[in-house]
Amino acid sequence: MYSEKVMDHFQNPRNMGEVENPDGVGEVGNPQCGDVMRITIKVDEKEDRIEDVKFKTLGCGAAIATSSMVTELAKGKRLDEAEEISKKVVADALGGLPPQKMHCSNLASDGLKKAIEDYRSRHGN
Amino acid sequence: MYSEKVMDHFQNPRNMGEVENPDGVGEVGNPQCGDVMRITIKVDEKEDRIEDVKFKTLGCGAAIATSSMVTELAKGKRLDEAEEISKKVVADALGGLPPQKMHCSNLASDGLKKAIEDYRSRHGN
Amino acid sequence: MQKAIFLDNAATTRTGAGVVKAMQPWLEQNFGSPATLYSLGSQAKQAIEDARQSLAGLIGAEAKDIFFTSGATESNNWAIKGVAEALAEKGRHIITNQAEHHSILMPLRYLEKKGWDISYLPVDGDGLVDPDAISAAIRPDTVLITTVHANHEIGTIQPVAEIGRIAAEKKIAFHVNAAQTVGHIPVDVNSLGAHLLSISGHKFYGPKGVGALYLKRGVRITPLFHGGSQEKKRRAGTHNVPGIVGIGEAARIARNSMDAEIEKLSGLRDYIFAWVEKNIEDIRINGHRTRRLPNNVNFSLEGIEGESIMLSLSYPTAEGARPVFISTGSACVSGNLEPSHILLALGLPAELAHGSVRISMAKEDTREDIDYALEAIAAVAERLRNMSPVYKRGDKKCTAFDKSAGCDCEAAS
Amino acid sequence: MQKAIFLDNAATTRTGAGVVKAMQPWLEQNFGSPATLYSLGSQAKQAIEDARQSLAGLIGAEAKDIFFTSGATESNNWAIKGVAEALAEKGRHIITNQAEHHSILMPLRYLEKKGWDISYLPVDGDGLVDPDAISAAIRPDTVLITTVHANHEIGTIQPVAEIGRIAAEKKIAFHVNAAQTVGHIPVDVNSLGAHLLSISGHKFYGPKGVGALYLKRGVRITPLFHGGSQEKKRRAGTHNVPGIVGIGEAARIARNSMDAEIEKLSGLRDYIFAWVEKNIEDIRINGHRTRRLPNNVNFSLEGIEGESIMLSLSYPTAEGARPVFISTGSACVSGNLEPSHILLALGLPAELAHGSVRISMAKEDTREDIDYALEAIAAVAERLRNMSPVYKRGDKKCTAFDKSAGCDCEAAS
Ligand SMILES: Cc1ncc(COP(=O)(O)O)c(C=O)c1O
Ligand SMILES: Cc1ncc(COP(=O)(O)O)c(C=O)c1O
Repeated sequence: MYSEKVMDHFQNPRNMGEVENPDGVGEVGNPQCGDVMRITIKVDEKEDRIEDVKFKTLGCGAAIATSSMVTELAKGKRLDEAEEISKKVVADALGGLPPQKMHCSNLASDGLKKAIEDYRSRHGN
Repeated sequence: MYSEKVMDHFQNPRNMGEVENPDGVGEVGNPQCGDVMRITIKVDEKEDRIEDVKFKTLGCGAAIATSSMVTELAKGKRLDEAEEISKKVVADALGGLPPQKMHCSNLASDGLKKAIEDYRSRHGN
Repeated sequence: MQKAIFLDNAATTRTGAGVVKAMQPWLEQNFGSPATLYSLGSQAKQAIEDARQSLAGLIGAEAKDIFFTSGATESNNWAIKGVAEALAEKGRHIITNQAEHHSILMPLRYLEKKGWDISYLPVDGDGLVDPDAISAAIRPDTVLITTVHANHEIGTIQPVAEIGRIAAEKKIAFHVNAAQTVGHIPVDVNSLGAHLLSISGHKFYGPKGVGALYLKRGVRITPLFHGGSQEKKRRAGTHNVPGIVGIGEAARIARNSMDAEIEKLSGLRDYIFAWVEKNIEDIRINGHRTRRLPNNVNFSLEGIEGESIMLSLSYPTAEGARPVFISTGSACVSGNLEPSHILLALGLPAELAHGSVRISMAKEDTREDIDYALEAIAAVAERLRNMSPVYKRGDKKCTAFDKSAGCDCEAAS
Repeated sequence: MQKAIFLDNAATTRTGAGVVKAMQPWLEQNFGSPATLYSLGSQAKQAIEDARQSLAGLIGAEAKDIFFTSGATESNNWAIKGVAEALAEKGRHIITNQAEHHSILMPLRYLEKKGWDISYLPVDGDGLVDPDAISAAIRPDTVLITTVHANHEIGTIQPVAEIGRIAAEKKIAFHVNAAQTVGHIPVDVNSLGAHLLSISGHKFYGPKGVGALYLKRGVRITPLFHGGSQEKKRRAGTHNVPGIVGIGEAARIARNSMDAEIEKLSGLRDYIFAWVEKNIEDIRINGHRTRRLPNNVNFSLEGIEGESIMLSLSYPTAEGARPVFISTGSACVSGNLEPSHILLALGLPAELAHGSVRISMAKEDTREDIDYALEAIAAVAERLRNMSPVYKRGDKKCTAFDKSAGCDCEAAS
């Protein structure tokens, strides 16, 4: 059902954990629905760039793989670039997701956006 | 479905054919129903005994086997004895018949009775 | 016992060696349920999708429109009751004909008892439905037309594409029971205009206990099996993986062997007809002579009854004789008290229906075996006719048969 | 790949080697249809009757009361719709419970849409139905009570005999879905008081695609498959001879091996429960602890989700690791958007239903394999919990669970 790339990110998630003293935190999902993701970021203020990003995720294979992928895609990107990472971008980068997983377990880009928002609100821009 | 005895009488029918110049003829059944039997008898008038009996039958395995059995049972019997040969007697002698065949294709004893009646009516008793 | 000659392939066929081999791994080793995610399940799922693709290819359908069932009886029940129920608000009139298989007629009788109105159209002396009669029978409340593709008993192939055009024009759902044709002659759901089409595995060298229903996208139908979410929630129940793999493999083989099978068997069929007409007196050929399944021969023998023919052939007494297995429309083997309703629908008198013989061949049959069987049939006919109190040689009561005129057997006999 | 450890036997079991062997001759050699008279047919008929006898013997029934189907989904659909329809004049109320299998609930919802009234009684925190609640739910128009014998997900064994006594007293037809129990624990139709009882072949080492419905003499039921005169005209369709022979052989084997299987598997089951309680924190055991199938273990792991557990176990990454196949009540694998309705019926909060694991054993499982699987589960739980943003060790939110009180997870988290 899952592509090889999804299985690879599920089995070997990249950037799992929490950034220490994060500059931004985004949490999305709901345990009742079976998916919760928490993304923490460290931002290079001068460059407006994501220096480090990590995730923690409760959820199915797709939830974990998309979280892992989003951190890979976001790392080193400028914030405005990172905000462009949509669900579709994540799914495409993973070689596609089963249709029923496309929305329900593909929240990681939302989590990232929330973390960036959080960073901006904390830093007043 | 059929007992060995039925198959034996079906495959090797006894007394098949027509008695020459029969003293009595009995025909029962209906081609539309798929069963017709014709029994011809030769009677030893002095002894009131069935000297010879033959059958011709159109019909299924049970129809042919019961015809054959009835001639075997009747041969040499006194007429009043032969009249006692019921469907059940024939079926039992064959080691039983499948239930759905018990009545529809077990007309041979009726044929025999008719042949005896025919003989009696011709001989005025 | 000598090797039997099996000529009852319209009832069921031998599961092909290749089919059995394809099923094997799915019985014991890869026994997982396709509903699960782990490898044992996803392998089974893949196998099912491959089979779906293969079966779809055989009938010119898209794989997603194939739904696996337990056989054509289930497919027919589902098609008829499912469409009737889904469209009950629209109307309760269904059109069929008198010569259909019981798995069509009985669901329709059941609906009839529940208030549906069923038109059972007559067929002609060859068993053909008249498309004009169907046109004429259509009413505003007609919701389904159901026709067999080829009759299982007399082999007559119906003018399905013509009926399909009528159904399309009137926007009425059209169901085709293709149990006897899929895998044997070309079946293309689009050129037939079928919205629903029933398939049976064991009729074309596949396994028993598996079949399919083709459901064109957009057909409204209520499930027959409610439950789990298998088959897109339209047919619940754990998949019969080995059976489905088997029908898929049978479909794959059929695509490759069909042309050769048609050529060989229609040759044998015509040979048999010529042989019996030449060598056995007082017979009547049943079903259309040319618009007919390649593997089907049916004729009636005057003055004798089918069960006794069948039994004599299957339990021969002569030393070293080979059993020959055929079937008959006689009441004695029908499970009912009536002879074949299909032969009666042709207008045959009951005695000729009782005396019918169906020979249905398989692709591996040889001319030698057929010759053996024909000699056996002729000998049995001779023996039973000698035993028959009603047979008179040369009577030929119903040989020149015209349904409209009927067959005046009573007068002739 | 290393040899997998299959612990999803409640979904489907491996078809036993002896069963496959028994089926073999009926695929290719003896392929005749039992409906015919010739030897190839009568052999098949005999084989079917032997299988019927064998299956009847396993459940204390008479052979003539066993009707072969394509599986428990068909049996359940037939039982429910067939009785409902046959008794529609008498009344349209049916009693069941919320923790039934979908092949029970979906036919009932279908009837509900058609105007039937269904009482879905609650179950307690262990999944048990309360017989008194059934008594109380009976109305003058109640025509059927249907209960599972043992739940497929949590293994809880219902007080079926008690319910049967109530049904007998009130003269209401009683259907038991015994898909999970036949062949595994003693099932006696008479002591259970069942009028109808559903059986599935592939759940007890028999083949997929075959099952049966026990119908006590006198039960009024409309057929689901109308058509030919097979199965005394109650279930039409060419018999799946290999499948039927297979379920018969599975029944024969089950009679001999059942006692040993029960002893072995209930030992393993209790061992697993003890092990996970000792070695994995923050779990909740689902289903009744002792009134439970010998082969069923179910527990929820806080803070993680079932699909990811299942996937991690079935595609292990470590060199030489063995895949372990289990199942889960998580929504992600349910085919629906909801987690297991059965776990929700126990009162479990959704997150614990998502995090459930079902281990269902087979008779050949060894202690070594189980130990391997348990270590793998513990390791996966540890890894996924480390990845979880919500798991906090020792929270034990819902371990001390009381359905009446509910589980205040929101407050705890
Ligand atoms: C024309 C036709 N329809 C339906 C069926 C039923 O098929 P199945 O045996 O797969 O239920 C058959 C064969 O019995 C058939 O010949
Ligand atoms: C309790 C229960 N009922 C019914 C079924 C359906 O059985 P089958 O797969 O034979 O249709 C299953 C298994 O899926 C089951 O576990």
